[in-house]
Formats: sequence, C-alpha cells, structure tokens
Amino acid sequence: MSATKVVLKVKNLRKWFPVKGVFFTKGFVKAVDGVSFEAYEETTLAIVGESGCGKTTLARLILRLIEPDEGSIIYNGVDVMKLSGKKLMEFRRKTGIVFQDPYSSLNPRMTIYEILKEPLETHGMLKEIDINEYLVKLLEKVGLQKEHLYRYPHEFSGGQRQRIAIARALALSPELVVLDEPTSSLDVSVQAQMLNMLRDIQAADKLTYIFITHDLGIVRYLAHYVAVMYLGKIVEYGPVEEVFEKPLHPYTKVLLSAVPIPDPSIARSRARIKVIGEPPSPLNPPLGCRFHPRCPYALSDCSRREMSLVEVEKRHLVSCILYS
Amino acid sequence: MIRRALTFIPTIVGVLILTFVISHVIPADPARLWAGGVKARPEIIELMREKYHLNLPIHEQLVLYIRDVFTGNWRESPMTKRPVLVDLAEYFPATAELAIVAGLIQIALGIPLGLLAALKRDTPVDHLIRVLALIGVSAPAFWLAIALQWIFYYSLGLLPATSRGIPPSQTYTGLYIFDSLLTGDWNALVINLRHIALPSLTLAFTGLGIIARVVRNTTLDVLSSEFMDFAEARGLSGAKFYRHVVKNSSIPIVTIAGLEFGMLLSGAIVIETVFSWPGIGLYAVNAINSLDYPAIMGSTLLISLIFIAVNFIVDIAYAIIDPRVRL
Amino acid sequence: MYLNTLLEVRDLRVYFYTYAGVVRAVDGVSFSVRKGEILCIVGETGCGKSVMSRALTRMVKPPGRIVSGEVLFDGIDLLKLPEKELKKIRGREISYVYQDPGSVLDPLYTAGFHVAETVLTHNSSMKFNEVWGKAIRIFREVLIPDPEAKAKSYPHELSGGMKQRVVIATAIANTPKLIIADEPTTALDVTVQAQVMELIRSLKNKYNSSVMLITHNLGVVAEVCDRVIVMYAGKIVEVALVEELFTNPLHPYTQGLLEAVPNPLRKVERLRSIHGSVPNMIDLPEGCRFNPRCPHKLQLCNKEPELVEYSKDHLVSCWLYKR
Amino acid sequence: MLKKFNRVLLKSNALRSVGSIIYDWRLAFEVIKRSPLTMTGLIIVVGFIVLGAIGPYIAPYNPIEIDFSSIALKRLQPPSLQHPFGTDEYGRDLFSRVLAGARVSLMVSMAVMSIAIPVGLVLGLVAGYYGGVIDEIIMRVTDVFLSFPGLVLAIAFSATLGAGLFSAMLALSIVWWPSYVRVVRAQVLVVREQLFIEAAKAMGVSTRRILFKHILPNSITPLLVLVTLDFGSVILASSALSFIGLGAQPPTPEWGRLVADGRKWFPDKWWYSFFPGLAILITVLGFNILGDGLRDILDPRFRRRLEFREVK
Repeated sequence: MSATKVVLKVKNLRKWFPVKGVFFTKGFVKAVDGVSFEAYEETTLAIVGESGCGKTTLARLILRLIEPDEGSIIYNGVDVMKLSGKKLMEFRRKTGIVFQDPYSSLNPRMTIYEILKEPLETHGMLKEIDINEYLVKLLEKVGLQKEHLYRYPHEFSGGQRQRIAIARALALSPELVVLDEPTSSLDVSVQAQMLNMLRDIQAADKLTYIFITHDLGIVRYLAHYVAVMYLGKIVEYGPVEEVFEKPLHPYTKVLLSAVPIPDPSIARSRARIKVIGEPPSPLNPPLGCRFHPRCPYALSDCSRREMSLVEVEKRHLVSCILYS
Repeated sequence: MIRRALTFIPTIVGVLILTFVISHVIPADPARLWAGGVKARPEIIELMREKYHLNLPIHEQLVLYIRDVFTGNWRESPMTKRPVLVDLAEYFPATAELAIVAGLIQIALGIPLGLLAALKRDTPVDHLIRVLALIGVSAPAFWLAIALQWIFYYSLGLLPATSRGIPPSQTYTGLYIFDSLLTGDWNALVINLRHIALPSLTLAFTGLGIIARVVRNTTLDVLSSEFMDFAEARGLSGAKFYRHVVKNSSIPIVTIAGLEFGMLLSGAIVIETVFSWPGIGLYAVNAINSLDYPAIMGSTLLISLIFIAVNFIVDIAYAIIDPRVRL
Repeated sequence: MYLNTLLEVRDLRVYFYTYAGVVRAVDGVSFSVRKGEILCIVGETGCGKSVMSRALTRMVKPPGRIVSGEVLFDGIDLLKLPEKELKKIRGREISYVYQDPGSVLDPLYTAGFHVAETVLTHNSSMKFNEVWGKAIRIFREVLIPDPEAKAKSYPHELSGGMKQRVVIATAIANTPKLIIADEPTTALDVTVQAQVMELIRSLKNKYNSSVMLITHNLGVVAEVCDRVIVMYAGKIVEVALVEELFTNPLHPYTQGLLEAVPNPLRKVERLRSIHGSVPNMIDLPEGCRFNPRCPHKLQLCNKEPELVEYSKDHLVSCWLYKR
Repeated sequence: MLKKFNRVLLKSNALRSVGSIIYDWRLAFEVIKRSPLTMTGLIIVVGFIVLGAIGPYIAPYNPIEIDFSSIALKRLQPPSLQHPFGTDEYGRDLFSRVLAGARVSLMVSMAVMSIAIPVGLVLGLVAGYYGGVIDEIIMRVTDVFLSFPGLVLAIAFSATLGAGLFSAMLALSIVWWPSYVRVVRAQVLVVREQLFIEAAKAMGVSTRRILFKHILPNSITPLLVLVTLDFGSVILASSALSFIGLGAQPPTPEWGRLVADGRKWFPDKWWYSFFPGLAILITVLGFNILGDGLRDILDPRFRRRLEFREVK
C-alpha cells in the first residue's frame, strides 16, 4: 500500500436515535456509538457488519446527511461539522454516494438526462461544459449509451439503474465516494460486472471509496482496509489481507467462520466457531463489550469493561480485552 | 388504555375551541343575532351580552364556555326556551336508534356482500356489487329518501313515510325498539320497526357500498398475503384456513366502521328532515331555520363528542384484535 | 425410477398468461429427488426455481398455470390428485419453509399456535392441549430457548432467526418426507444463517427426510448440498453432485456463475463476469436461452439443446458436450 | 382480471420493478380505455364539465326568469317533448334549470377544491417534510377538524355564516382541507424516505428544489384519486346543505334546492324532485366511477404490470 495520505478521519462519532413512547422518550437506538477510523487516499475502506450494526447510519453521518450527536469528521484537514454555505457545497461536490436500492434511489418522474443534469446544475457547472457531450461520456463510463438519456428509470433493469446511480455520483468528479451496499440487490452475475466496473473507475479517477457491505467476499475482493462493526461500534480495523488471514477480534473470527464459502472442499473441512444467539437490539445493547453475551472466549470482566480500539500491529486495531 | 384515553384530551379541547370560535367569533355580532337581528332593540342586545358574557374579553369567554360545557350548562335555546342539553337528551335517543339500526343493516349486508365479491372476484357478481356500491355512495340521501317514500308509501302503501312510531308501555333507554323488546310490547315493536324501516334503509344504503368494498379489498389482500400462501402450504383448509382470513380482514373493517358511524350521524341530519324523524338532525335543522345558535352548536358538539367516543372504542377494538398494537 | 427416488418430476411446465405475453417461467423441467439427500436448486432471480417448487404441490395461482408434466411422489402423480387429497400431502408429506419469516407467520396468532394448528390439521383426532404440548416439544427440537414462553409470543415479538425457527418447526411438525426450503436464510444475518442451515441439516438427518433447498447463494450450496441443479431462465442447464459441480462445471453459465462470486477466504485478481443480463421471460432468445451471453456460442446454439448425461450423475444441457 | 395477473406477476421476481407513480399518461389512458366502467365515468365527468361551461347557453328556456304572463298556463306541467323534465310552480322549464344547475355545482366544487387543495398541499408538505413541532401543531389542528363528521361541521359553519351559496362554499372549504393535509403528509412521509431524496441532499440540492422538484411531483398522484372522488362528494354535500335550506337560495337553480322545492308538490308532481336528484346521482356517480378506476390503475400491483418493460 503506497498511498498513506489520510483523506478522511472520523473521531468518536456518535448518533443515538430517540425512541418515542406515548409521552416520553423510551430510550435510544445507539446506532453509532463512538466510532473512529481513517480512510486513505485512493484506497477502499470497507465497513462490514450485520443488519442493525449501524453501518448505514455511519455512511450518512460521514457525508453529513444526518447530524451526529458528538464527534468530528475531518475531510482533507477540514472539519466537516463546521462547514456551512459555500464551503459545505464544496464538500458536497467532492463527495458522492450510491445507495443499496436502485429502485428508490432514482426519482421516477425524471428522465436520466434530468437526473444526471441535476448535480451539475446545482453546482453551477453547466456553463463550463457541453452538457450533452459530458453526459454521454459519463454514461459510457458506466457502460450505458447515449440513447438511454431520455428514458425514465422504470424502463431499466436493476443493474442498469445502479449504473445510473453510479453515474450520478460521479457526475461532479468527486474525490470520495460512499457506496452503501451497491450490489446487494443484484444478481451474482451482474454483481461481478458492477464490482469490476467500480474497481476500474477507482483506478482511472483516483477515487477513495468507503464501501458499506455485509458481504465478506466483496470486502476481500475490493477493499484495502476493513472496519468490522458490531452494534454501533468498530471492533476491528485493519488492512484486509491481515484481518482476513489473522482476525483478532472474536466477532471477526465468528463472522469469517460463519460465512458460506463457495467452494465445497474448503467449506466442509474448515473448523467452525459456533456462536450462540442473534445480534441483540441496538435499543438496549449489552453493557461492557457488546459482543460478550455471544462470545465464545468471553471472560468475566467483559461485561464490566468497555474496551476501546487498540493498535496491535501497524494500522491494525482491535477492541477486545484479550489484546489489552 | 388510560394513556390512550388521555391522548384524546387535546382533541376534545380543540373541538371545544372550534365550536366556541364558530359560535362566538364568526358572526359579526352574536348578541345582535341572538337578540333578533338587525331590528333588535339596544337594551335587549345589552341583556344578551350580559347573559352570554359577551362583554368579557375573548379568552375569558372561552374559559367560561368550556367550564359551562363541562358543568352541563349548554345555554338555553331561544327556539324552545329550554336548556339545550334538555332538548338534546330528548331528541338524541331517536337519532341513536336510527344510526344503530342503520349500522346493523350495513354490517349485516355489507360484510356478506363484500365477501361474496371477493370470492367471486372479476365475475359479473363482483361487478354488480361494485356498481351497487358506487351508486350507494353517489346517491343523494335526501333524494333517495323521497324516492323510497314514493315507492313504499305512496305507491305500495306498505310502510309509513314519516314520524317515529309509538313508545312502548314502559321506556328505559328511549330507544323504542330496544325498549319494546325489554317490555315485551310486541304491538309497539311491530309499529316501531315499520316506522324505522325506510329511514334506516336509506341511511344504511349510502354507506353499505363502502363497507362492501372495504371488506372485498381487505379480503383479497389477506388472501394474497404470504402468510395465507404459507397456510396453504401447511395444508390448512376449511375453517382452519378461513379463520386467518376473517381475523386479519377484520382490522381494516373495524377501522372503517368508526368513520362510517360519523357518516351515519351526518346522514341522519338530512334524512331525519325528510322522514320527520324526531332526532337531533330534525332538531338542528329546525334550529338552523330559526337561527337558534345555541341549539345548533349544542347539536354539533354532541355529535362530535359521540364521534370521538366511537373512534375511541374503535381504537380499543383494534388493540384487542391486533397484538402489535399496544394501548 | 431409482429405488431410492422419493419424488420424480417429468417435463414440468408452468406458464403465466399476462397481457404482455406468455411468461414461460418453468419450461420442461425433469429431475428427481432422492431419499435422504439435500438437493439444491440454484439460479438467479426469475429463473423459475421458486415457481417450480410451488408447482410440485400445485400451489401456483392464476395467471400462472401448470401446463404439463408429472410429479410422481411415492408413485402417485400429484398433478392429477384431487385437491382434497393434495391438502393431506401439503404440510404432512411435503412441507415448505419460505424465505421471509417476517411475513409468512400470521401476525395475529401466536408462534405456538402456528405449529399446533399444523399438527392438528393433519391429526384431527388429537386434543388441543396434546397438540400444544407437542408444539412445545418441537420448539425445543428447533432449539428455541424457553419454548413455553416463546410459544405464547406473537411473531412481532420474536427476532428474525427465531421466526425462521418457528417456520421450520411448522415444517417438521408432521415429520414430512420432503422439506422444500425456499431461500430459508436469505433474510437472515450471516451468523444466524449458519445456525439455521445447521439446524436444517441436523433435522434432516434425524428424520431421514429429503430436503430441496432453493437458493441463489453458491456459498450455501457448497456448504450443505449433496446434489445441485442449476437453472437458467426456466430450464435446467446442469445437474451434478456438489464436488463435481464445483471442480468440473460443464455449462458455460455454471462456469461463469462460479467465477463471478467473490470468495472471502481467497484473494482473486479479477472476477469473471457474465456479460449482459437475464433475458426477458416473455421474449426469450431462440434455442439455448443462454446463447446471447455465452462466450462459447456455436452455430448450433440457435437450436434447443437437451439435458443429457455427460458422466454418471452429471447432466448438462449444452451443445459443447454433444457426443 | 388485470389485478389478478398482476398479483402473481409480482411473485416472479424477474418482473419486479418498483416505482411510485404512473409516469406515462398515454399508458394510463390505454388502461382506462380497456375498462369500460372507468371510461363511462370519464365520459360523464367530461360531459358534466362541458355542461357546466356551456349549460346556460344551450338551455332551451331561460332557467331563472319567470314569465309572469304564462304562469297559470305553464306551471307544474309533467314531462313532455317540450319540457322533458316538466316545469316548476312558476312555469319555468325544469330541464333548463337542471342544465343551469350543472354550473352551480361545478362552481361550488371547483371553489372548494381550489381552497382545500393548495392549503392541504402546503400544510401537508410542511408537516411531512419538516416534522417535529410544526408537524405536531398542524396535525393536532387537523385532528380537531376531523373529529367532526364532515357534513355536520359544514352545516354548523354554514349556519353561522348565514344561508347562501358563498357561505356554503366557505364552510365546505373549511371542512375539506384537513383530509388533504392528512393524505399529502402521509405521502410525503413515504416519499421523504425514498433514497432519491437523500441522494439529492448529498449533492447539495436546495431544500426548495427538493420539495418542489422531488417530493411534490411524487406526492400528488394519490391526491388525484382523492380529488376525483371529492369532486363528487362536494357536489353531494353542497346539495345536502341546499336541501336543508342552507347554501344556494332561490332563484339559483341548485340541484339540492330544486329537490327540496319539489318536495312541496310531492308526490303528485314527482318529476320536480326526481330529475334534479337524478342529475346529482349521475354526476356524482361519474366522479366516483372515475376515481375508483383511477385507484385501480394507481394500485401498486397494477402499476408494476404496466412498468414491465426491459431496455435492451
């Protein structure tokens, strides 16, 4: 990994959603609860975890689509939380996002032309470019053609819609793109096309990706760094090869051993770490280490002490009592 | 459940404020209106001001109004020269009886028709029920009332066209049919049933279609749901299978029933005038024609309080059926 | 028919008649399920695998119609059986597990009621409290903690994994000969997915049932299956034992599929993807349905290939292997 | 039949394609054409609007003026070729009066809608999009209005405002807006959660543009059904007001009023009440049939079938 420049630095980010009762707030969903990490230039950081672990909330926090309760987001040395007006627009121009569901991420009342034109219009870039030529190039980049410009989203298949969403995210030539499960609603064969395309675009445009997913296979294929989330916290962070070859946190180990492997010779011979129960609700997460009720290696102290991320090896951090 | 009831308090307060606003703020000078309009003598207007506290600032009037509503002082009706609440107590049972009978007819006919339409989906039976339903909601009730009078009274002479029948030898609730049953006064029962037949049928017909449509659509939705698919996959049949359909479709039906009751109350106002049915509707319409504002507002308030109460009951019923809803 | 064959499907066709045209969702599918095996049906969305599984007990609703075929179960053709007899087979001899446990349980009835009801339907002589006791025993069997309390819970009070265990409990309630599991773990998290798959496998062994597992996840196929059927656009393109399929895939579609899945335990330089997308089911390509996307397309491919035996237990439908 | 197809089509995932509205109006019209019932509704509605526009001009007799010279001769005549709906007690041609009545009804419902829709749209948009305290206040007030059966509240308002067409319009408008707030808000809540809104935010699109370019166009489709049905309901309600003596006053040829006037001569002169009432029934039925048909077309299950087209 040659690139070492930190593009994005997230420190102690917290977002709790209040749950309303009839009269009072009943409690909080601790969606993101003290998350810190770094993303490096021209690399892909994967954020991986099961449903309800807060990864999607995190994606929105990074781009300031929702306001955090606490913490800071430093983008290229600038605190995003302090931005407003023109500076915030500048940040918006340099970032893009692609969502999971290609069916609801495109306004059904707008043609592809209008959808792709909107970001350019918003940032007053129409004067600088020949819009038609620009959009055709943009479409070609994501594997679509000119004649698709004047159609409506419902005329496209899921995979094609996702290409349009990617084109929209790339329209302003951003530096950082957040990809929130962009392939999880697609079929395997289409997913592979999409992953390859994303990788090629990253190389060509020198992009930094933050890739939210629950699919460990995709992480291994596409990412350079990975952050493993469990119930609103990052339990392990590090270079992908290292984390997958030598997982440190029990949860990472459990996850890797539970994931089905598309190869019968490996699938049936490997040792399995059994885990009990299901991820508890983020509404009332367990005290101490949040994984301890399910952890096969739990110690008595785990329910009392909440661990923070500790650097065990270079850029490989883990939050577990076993490594403190 | 108590908490649920408490959430209705702001609504009731709002309803009181709204009726207050209608009766006190909108007419240029209510005192003059109540004193007899343009030609009223100044001293009477003054007297009216005094009597209805119109000389006080508006917020104090509101407080007094709300206090009065709760203490049972619903003002006096210039038309009948009696307290409005006394009048309403006299007229209300007739309306309640009419609405209840109409509601029962709607349920007794609407649910089977809806089920029939659902089971015979896209057949002529279904289309016929759909068209009947549409005619029901589209027909002006007062016109329908006149048409029924024409057919059953003037042409066929089968049923009486106006008034309410007779009270049985002993009245307990003021609902004549119910009281006749209680006292075993069969003669009165027959007379009362004959009298209520036309108004209640007219009233029922207007909402019948809506009930049938809701039943049809919810039944179809439940039938196409995944859990019914799974019920089939488990081999369920007959009563075991339809138990799921019935219970699940009852949820939207209960919800619509509350709204439907409001429509029955509205409809009653218009229909009572055609059938000279001595209920709140007739009372209110007479009040309108003699510009009797306390009576108009009293009737409005009573009807809306009943409507709120019915919706509260619907909420409870809903929670009983559906375990996902907490009271 | 093999001696150990439980179910044999011959030339099954299920078409949907729509305004847009006829959707040939399942178009001439023949295969058999053997006793005690886990048979996987794998394919992408819309390949007809779900429709096919429901057609086995005639659970296809209009505008879908079973056009032709035979489904021989214990020598009886289910497609010709009167509805009344068929109802006795559904849920008793052949039971289903559906994909989304959140929507297959009736929200207004308790978890235990679903199981009890399924038992009672097929054993009308039993009393309700007997059945309830049995339901709790089955709950224990599918490893639901605190079964007495959970049986009295409503579906919305249970987690996704718990709900799927309840669904599995209804499926095994009458010790069926065949369990058809349609994407049983797709809606679940990875860690829970592994638990549920493990449960299905152990139950199958215990009751010596057969399992027909429908999935799009090749990982799941590799983990649990004995034999695999690959479907594409309403047709079977390949049938093989699981090791054979992964080591020696014959059909270009199977080959493409296997190389398109990223493996979390092995770094690959570049995924191979199949270009294009799944065809429109109303307007299918002529001949082999895969031919517009196939890297090895031949002249012959405009004619429809048959599913033929390539080696023992390995069938393929492709002109490349024409003898 | 269409619905049935759809339901199952949905189950086969290949055909899955989710949108939230009809985008292609030609397609919608194609569907209306396939359903004879909906087409009938459309024809009645269009006919009613045309009559409302030109009714008074094509009426064979003056609908309002009384010809005092021939009252005795012409009054209360049964339907004939000359007077298809008969005449009233002043000798006026009832056919002409009913024709002219179309304009009154059209005016009332247009007036009510032109107040209720904008108010409902604005408040619903604001309440749904911003949420929080603003939403709470708007919805509480809306709830209060909805705690009265609609017609009852309209009668109360109308009675205090004094009888007359204008006060009836005002009263009905006051009663009608809350349901629009509800519907718009509910739809905005759905649309607000759609990812394309979030995508727009991420690009820095202004709130105003999000509201008017993204949320509004996607929120008004369900309103279309409601407006169609409500056009009929307003006609029904205003005729009821007129019938009980509020609303339109003589000599305005309002249908409900005509029925009430005719009642004085009932049952002998049956035509007097019959034809105006029939006019109400047919008009309202037209709107209801059309609205019902539109609802079917906009039904998600139905919609998806329409959308099934793949781009090659």
